[in-house]
Parts: sequence; structure tokens; C-alpha cells
Amino acid sequence: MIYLDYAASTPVDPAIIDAMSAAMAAPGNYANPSSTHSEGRQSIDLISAAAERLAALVNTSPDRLIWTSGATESDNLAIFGAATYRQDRGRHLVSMRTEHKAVTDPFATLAKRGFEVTWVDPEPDGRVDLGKLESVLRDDTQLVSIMHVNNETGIIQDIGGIGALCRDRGILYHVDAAQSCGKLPIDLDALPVDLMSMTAHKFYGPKGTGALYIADRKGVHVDPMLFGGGQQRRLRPGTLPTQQIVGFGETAAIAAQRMNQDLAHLRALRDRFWAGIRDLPGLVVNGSLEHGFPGILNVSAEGVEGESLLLALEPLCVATGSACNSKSQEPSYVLRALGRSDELAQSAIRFSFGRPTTDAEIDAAVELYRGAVTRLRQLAPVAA
Amino acid sequence: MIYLDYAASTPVDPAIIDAMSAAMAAPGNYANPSSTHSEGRQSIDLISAAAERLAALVNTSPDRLIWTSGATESDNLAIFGAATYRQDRGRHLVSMRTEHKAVTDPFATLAKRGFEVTWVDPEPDGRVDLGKLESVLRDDTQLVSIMHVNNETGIIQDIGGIGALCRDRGILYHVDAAQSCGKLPIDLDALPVDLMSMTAHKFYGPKGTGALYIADRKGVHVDPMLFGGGQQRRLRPGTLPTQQIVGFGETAAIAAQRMNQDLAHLRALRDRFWAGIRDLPGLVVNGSLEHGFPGILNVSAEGVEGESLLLALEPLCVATGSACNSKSQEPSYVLRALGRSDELAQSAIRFSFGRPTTDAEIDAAVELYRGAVTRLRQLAPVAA
Amino acid sequence: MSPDPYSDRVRELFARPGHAGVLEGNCSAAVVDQGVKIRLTAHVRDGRVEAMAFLAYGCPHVIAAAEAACAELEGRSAVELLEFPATGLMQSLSVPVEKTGRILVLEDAVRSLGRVITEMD
Amino acid sequence: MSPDPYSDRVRELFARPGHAGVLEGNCSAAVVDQGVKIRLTAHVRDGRVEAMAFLAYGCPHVIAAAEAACAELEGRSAVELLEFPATGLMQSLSVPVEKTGRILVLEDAVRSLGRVITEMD
Ligand SMILES: Cc1ncc(COP(=O)(O)O)c(C=O)c1O
Ligand SMILES: Cc1ncc(COP(=O)(O)O)c(C=O)c1O
Repeated sequence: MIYLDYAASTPVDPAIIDAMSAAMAAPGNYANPSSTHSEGRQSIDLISAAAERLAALVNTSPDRLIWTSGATESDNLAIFGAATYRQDRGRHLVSMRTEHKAVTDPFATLAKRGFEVTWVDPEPDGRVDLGKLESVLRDDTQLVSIMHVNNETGIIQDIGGIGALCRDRGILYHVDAAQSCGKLPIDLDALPVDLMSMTAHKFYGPKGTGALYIADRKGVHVDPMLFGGGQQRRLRPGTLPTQQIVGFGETAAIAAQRMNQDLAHLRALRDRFWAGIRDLPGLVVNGSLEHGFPGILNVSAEGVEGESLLLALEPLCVATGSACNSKSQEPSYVLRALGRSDELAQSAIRFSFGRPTTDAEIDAAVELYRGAVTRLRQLAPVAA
Repeated sequence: MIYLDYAASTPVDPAIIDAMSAAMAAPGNYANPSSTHSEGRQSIDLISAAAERLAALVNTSPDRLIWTSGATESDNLAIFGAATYRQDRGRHLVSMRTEHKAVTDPFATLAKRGFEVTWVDPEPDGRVDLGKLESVLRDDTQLVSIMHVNNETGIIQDIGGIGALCRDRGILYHVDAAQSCGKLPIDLDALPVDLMSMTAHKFYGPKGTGALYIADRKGVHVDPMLFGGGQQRRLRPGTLPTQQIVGFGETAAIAAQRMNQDLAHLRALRDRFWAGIRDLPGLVVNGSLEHGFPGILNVSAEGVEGESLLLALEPLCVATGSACNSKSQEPSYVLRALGRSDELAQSAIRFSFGRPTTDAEIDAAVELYRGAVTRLRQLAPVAA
Repeated sequence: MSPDPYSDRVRELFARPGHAGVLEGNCSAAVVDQGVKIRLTAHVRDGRVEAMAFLAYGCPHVIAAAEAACAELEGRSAVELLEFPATGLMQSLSVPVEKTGRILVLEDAVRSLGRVITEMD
Repeated sequence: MSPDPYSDRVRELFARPGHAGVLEGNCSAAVVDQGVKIRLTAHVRDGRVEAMAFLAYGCPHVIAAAEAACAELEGRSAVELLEFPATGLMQSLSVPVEKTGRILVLEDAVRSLGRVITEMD
């Protein structure tokens, strides 16, 4: 097994597992953080410390963070919450079809509930053109949601530039940072971003724990989606899962320390991999090497069917389409939005690299990919 | 520290922590369960096995269970989801003011959105009178939500009887079983229950993982609250948190084995505690010993102020009101709904016992409680 | 760090309220308000409080404040009781704002006691 | 257990398709449909298929089915090709229902080849 699917999920760092175990078993730590007794306060302290660590990673203050069950919930809370909170001012929303389903589906649902959604078309490499974006912003636009790093192509959007356009017009800007949090520098104090979704399991933390950043700025607020005990200033009730949050905090602390080293490692891996396959004819990079996050390389191969390619690549674990819809047989809607033909989109493989990835794994992947593409092309009626 | 707050949360069994650790670190287990490759399928297998175990605990089939982030989310999904799914048939809903906030708050919110909510008054011990309930059911009633075991008083509702009334009339019945799942026998195959909320952290499992049971019956369905990747038949998207679900499964398996033993243990503890304090004058049991879950004993003491009582009881960790609102200074809304005066409600202490509780702890708690009540009464201007 | 809601001083006063009780005599005042009940009694000589005791039903801050007030006011004159401000106690005991009303009940009781003493003169 | 989407037999046929390639000769048929492309070629003697080969662009089930069909049909007559039902392959390879259409493309190609052979007679 060679795992090159780190954009889908990651192994949890042993230090993080230890911290989580202690948060579940050590006397006091397991108490309900809503309780007033000393044991409950001990749990709150663990949670506060985790908030400090995540806040430090993205340079904001801990009280700006709401804990959620993952980026899917953060995206939903941000989008539904901001849209309904501001619906009296206007009902126009802006996003892109290349966003994750956890963003496009809430917008599609809002469109059925009387909101108007404008989908901005991406440039061929997947980035948004700021001029095009500017041209669709209106007086009644309330929310723009455009992600940081795309989960399929790795393309990096200019969130500073997008945010500036929004802030000038009093429009809220939400960023799905599920794929960038802990991997690229993020300075929320400096960025014109109002809402940001994060999740731990994409950077060596536990699955099922996310956060939503809500800027401390007039007009920035979300209506809650869940109602219950008054936890988290009523924005997101439910017993706080101490061990999950402790794990997220530890994840953030490790990421803050390792970010530069991680990035250099990923860049070296990605370049080694690309150097190993680039001379194959008929390859198309989905996204761009220049503007892409180096942890992801998405490549289509002309004349090769995707599902067969995936099987021929075994024991390589990689993805076609994004993890969340890799079960469906349909070509990725993201790649189609980039203008790929069905056939080319079908042949796309997302290679994603991680901390544990080695040069030897890259070399083995190169060999497997070259072999599989060559063999399947020989097998196909119309050779490339 | 003597922890008698097991109704708020519980320590996680070491076997469960081990299973969760393995689900985060062992090769393959950490893969995204949405991925098609062998590693992803390994994660799905872990999740399926957990579903089997939880399903066995409550005697249903695994495909009837939706994973959530806890009972708060399960309650919200059940109530909002069923109310909106069936709103074209009618907009009348029924519940009780003694429910957890995760039930009363969604209903209060629905009341603001054009639904009509009838709150049935409890009998003095907290149970619902079936005749009274029947009298409020109407042709346009769509949903009844009445919990199994009350989190403050431990009172057990006759969910079979309530469900039968609902089923006769084609009304959906939702049960918040956060306090009973894994502690009392539940046979969903036999019970006329349509929706049931469960959570792991109340019976020695991890915090932040819950489930919603949805009966396989015509007309039983919920509209989703979150939108995104198509996980869980679109009812609840988001990357499934393998380690949390594995932990929940292990929790269920242990509970199934230990239930009778646990119940006998709790009954012995509760009886020992009550025998130790019952001769104090002016004590009032909130709930009832006869119809209560033996893991919870809620007692008010006339002439004693609750917050001072809590402090005087240190190092005993217990709750006033429910865990979720134990920070608020207001007397419990549940006890007020039972007809307690503010003063009597204020003095209520919820003692809740667990697997690790010992006779020695009970004896120490008896001594602390007797001492504290006696001292505070001596300190008060109007002696009892 | 999430703070302990009770300072060490509050815990100490609550645990060992040396002035709890009733002093026999005819100087006494009682106030019931805001869910708080306070009864103060005093030995008075030459218009000065020689000894003072309290009974209280209320939260730990109320009990601690009553104990602190008794200790502080022994030796004071009726006039000083009449002008007794609770602000000092609120600060020294770090009473949370939402409990201000309850400490004002204690202030009330002290002032009532002051009036009782004055009227007896 | 969540099943492997590919049976051992599909994996085996996909990994080692002994009939992959092109047989020189004039018996050939090609079909493109449903995103699947199949080309079949055969050596025919006395109206019987002596040898058969395939080229295919498609999912693993399509490739495995093409390989299995070639192996199965060697030695058969044109008539048998004309009546070739894909149902047997769908069963023996446990082809998921949603892929039925793709296997019918293979059936089409086999029948076309049968027609080509018949017309050549
Ligand atoms: C860009 C993006 N947004 C949202 C999500 C959803 O995150 P989660 O699995 O934490 O719900 C993912 C990952 O699946 C993602 O890649
Ligand atoms: C009866 C009841 N319902 C719901 C909840 C909420 O559960 P969770 O903490 O899993 O969100 C609790 C516990 O806090 C409870 O006791």
C-alpha cells in the first residue's frame, strides 16, 4: 500500500492520540465542560488551551473560534447562518462551482429558498479573476464564498484580493480553508476575511472536529443552526467534545511548528513526481504547478479510462474526483467546470502527498503510473 | 474528589480509548471512509462493525442509524427534520417543558416559524399522563417528542405507551434517549418509536458522537440540516469520524454486556445513599424512587440555598440543574415545571452514580450532604 | 485558565464564618430580598458596635460578605453603619457583577441595623 | 464487510488479458457507446472463430468482460456470436447493475462481429 491520498484524510500524529487519550481518561478531564465543579473547570481549561493553539496558528483571538464537527458543518453554519442573518439587507450570494459540495450544496439549497446565487466561472487553471468577480458584486450582495486551496486541484485562490473587494463593499467573505489550514500561512488579523472554515483531519488531526472563525466586526454574525444548551454563546450548542478539541489544538501546535518544513518537503515530493511522469504524452495538469498547493497534483491522461487507471495503479491509494464523491461514477464537477471534457475529467487522478511520504514512495508511484497509463493506452482501440 | 456527576458525562472505558487510538493510527484505518481504495474500505468496515454493535444494543438494523455529533444534533435533526418534512400535512407539535434544552429550544424556534407547539404538563413526579397527552393530540399533529429518562430527575417515561398513542394516529414519535441508551433495555424493533436520539458520552463513550434512529416506516423521514458530500444517504454529510464511531460501537458492545450488572449496581448505590440521608427533615425527592432510573437521585432540601450547598459539598462533584445549564444561576426550569417553588428548586442537587462509584464514595457523600445541609440551615435566619 | 468562581478569601470566610449566629440583645435587623435573607444582631455599648453576628440564606458570596462585614464593623459607630457602602466588599471579595444586587441586600441590612441602634439611643 | 467492487476473477482478467490486441485479418467490428470503446478482431475458418482479440477503453468490468468473451467465443460459430447474450458474463463477473449498459456495448460488438463473419461467408 502506498498512500497518496492525504488530501482525503491523514493519519493522526501519535502525540495527538496521546493527548486525546489523556483527555478522555485522566480524572477530571472527562467531566462535562459545562459543569461548574472543579472537574468541569479542568475540562474547560483543556478546551481554552486548545483554542489558544488553534488561534495562534491562524493569528486570531481564541474567542473568535466556534467548535464544530468538521468543515462540512462549519461551511453550512457560515453560509446558512450569514445568509439568513443578513437576509433583510439583501439576498444575493456569490460563489463558484469549483467549491467543495459542503459549500455548493448549501448555496443550491438557499437558491431554492428565495436567495439568488451567482456562480463565477473560474479561469482555466481554476483561479478566480478578480475583475470578473468584481463585476458580479451588487448592492444587495451579502456573502461571497470562495475557498483557499481547492481540494481537487490544489489551486490557491488570492483570498486577500477577494476579501479586499468584499470589504470595500460591506459584503461578508467566507473562506473554506479545509485544505489550507495548518498547511499554508494564514493571518486572520491581517486578512479581510470574515468567516473561515477549518477541519483537523486534513492536517494530521482527528476526524470529526472543525472550527468556524467569525471576525469581530460589525455586521459579521451567523444565525445558529442547532439549538439547545447555551454552549458556545448559543452559536453551536452540545457538550463540547474535550478529546476532539484537545486533539485539534495539538494538531494546530504541531502544524505551526512544522509548516515551513512541511511545505518544503511537499514541494520536493511534488516536483520529483512530476519530473518522473511529465514526459508521458497526453498529460494535462488540472490546476497549475505555479499557483498550486504542492501537496496536491491532479493529472489527466488522454485516452485512459479513470476507473481502470485507478485499479491498474493498485496498491497506490489515490483519488479520482474529491474524496467526498469518489464513489460516484460521474466525472468530477470541478474539472468539468474547468472546461475538461468528460473523458479527460474521467481520467484525472489526484495525487496528494503528506508528511510521511518518502522519495521511495514517489518513485514507486511514478513507475506504477507510467506502467498503468502505457498499458491502458495499448489496450484501448484508439491509441493516443 | 468524589465524582457523582455521571449524568453530565462519564470517563471513557480504557478498552474504548484503545479502539479509538487504533482507528486513528493503524495503517488504513485513518483513510477517508468515502474513498474507494482498499484503505478507505477498511475504514468503512470499521464503521459498519460499529453500526452493528449500536444496532444490536437497541435491537434495530444498522442501516436505520445516522451518525451525528451528539444528542444535541440528533434532537435538532429529528425535530426540525421531521417537522419540515411533514409540514404540508400539518403544523402542530407536542412536547413537554421538562425536556432537555436540545428538545425545547428547537420546538421554541419552530414556534417562531409558524408551527404550533403544545406543551403537556407533567404529573408531580415528572411523568406524563397518557390521558392528558391523548387529549391534546389533533388531526394536524405531526410530531410528539417526549424523552425516555429525564436528565435532571431520572424519571422514566412510558415510551411504549406514548408511542402507541402516536402510532394509532399516524403521528411521529421522537424519543431523546441520551440518558437511557446503554443503561436501560431498549427494543426498537418492538417499540412504537419513530425517531430516537442517542449519545455515547453518557455511558462511558467519547464525547461528540451521537446517533439518530429513523424507523423504516412510511412517512418517517427527516429533511437534512447539513448539505455537502453525499455521506449517510445525504441525511448527514461530512467525513465520518471513524475513531469516534468506533468508540461509540465499543461503548455499545460493553453496555450490552454489562447492562443488568450496571443496573443492579446503580440501584444498590442509590438505595444506600437515600437510606443515609432520608431521615434529614425537609428533603423532597424530585422525580420518584419508584419510577426513576436508579443512576440519578435529585433531592431538594428546604431552607438551604443551592449554590452554597454545592460549595459546602466540595470535594463532591455533583450538579444543580442539568449539566447543560448548570452555569446559569436560575432555578432549573425542569423542577419549576414540576411545581417546585423557586427556593426549593434552587436547593436541588442531582446526584448521579456510575460504574466506578463505590460504597465508600456513597458513604462519604452521605456524610458531606448531612453536614452541609445541617450547617447551612444553622446559618440561615429561618431555621427549618 | 477558567477561574474558580470563588476567591480564596471567599472560600475561607464561607468555610469558617466566625460571626455566624445570633447575639442576644435588642439590636437586630433583618432583610429579605432578591432571594437572599439576612439577619444581623449586635451588642451595642455607647453607640458603638461591640460585637456583631449574622445569619444568612444566600450564595457563598453573600455568606462571605456577611462574615466580612461583621468582622469589619465591630468597633464602628451607628453612623458608620448608616453610611456603610458594600462596594469595598464587592471588590475585596471579587463579587461577580450579576450578584451585585445580593450584596446590596447586605448593605441594606447593615444600614437597617444602624437605624435600629440610632433609634435606641 | 464493504465488498471489494471487483471480484477475484475480474481482477485476474483485468491484470492479465491474454486476448488483448489485434489479429490481422478482415474480420473486425468496433462499437463506441456509453463512453465505452470496443474493437474485436478474429481469425475465422469454416465459419468458426479460431482466435479472437479485443481492444477496449472502459472500466475494469468492461475490460474483464471483453477478455472473458474472447476466451469463451473461440471455437464458436458466427450464429453463436449473433445470439451472444451478455447476461452470463454479467453474472459470472458480478457486474454491478449500473454498468449493465456498458456490458451491452460488448454484446453489441460481439454480434456485429458475428454479422461481419456471416456476411463474409
Ligand atoms: C475543501 C473542503 N471543504 C470541506 C470539506 C469537508 O470537511 P469535513 O470532512 O471536515 O466535513 C473537505 C473535505 O472533505 C474539503 O476538502
Ligand atoms: C436528555 C439529554 N438530551 C440531550 C443531551 C445533549 O447531548 P450531547 O451532549 O450529546 O449533545 C443531554 C446531555 O447533555 C441530555 O441529558
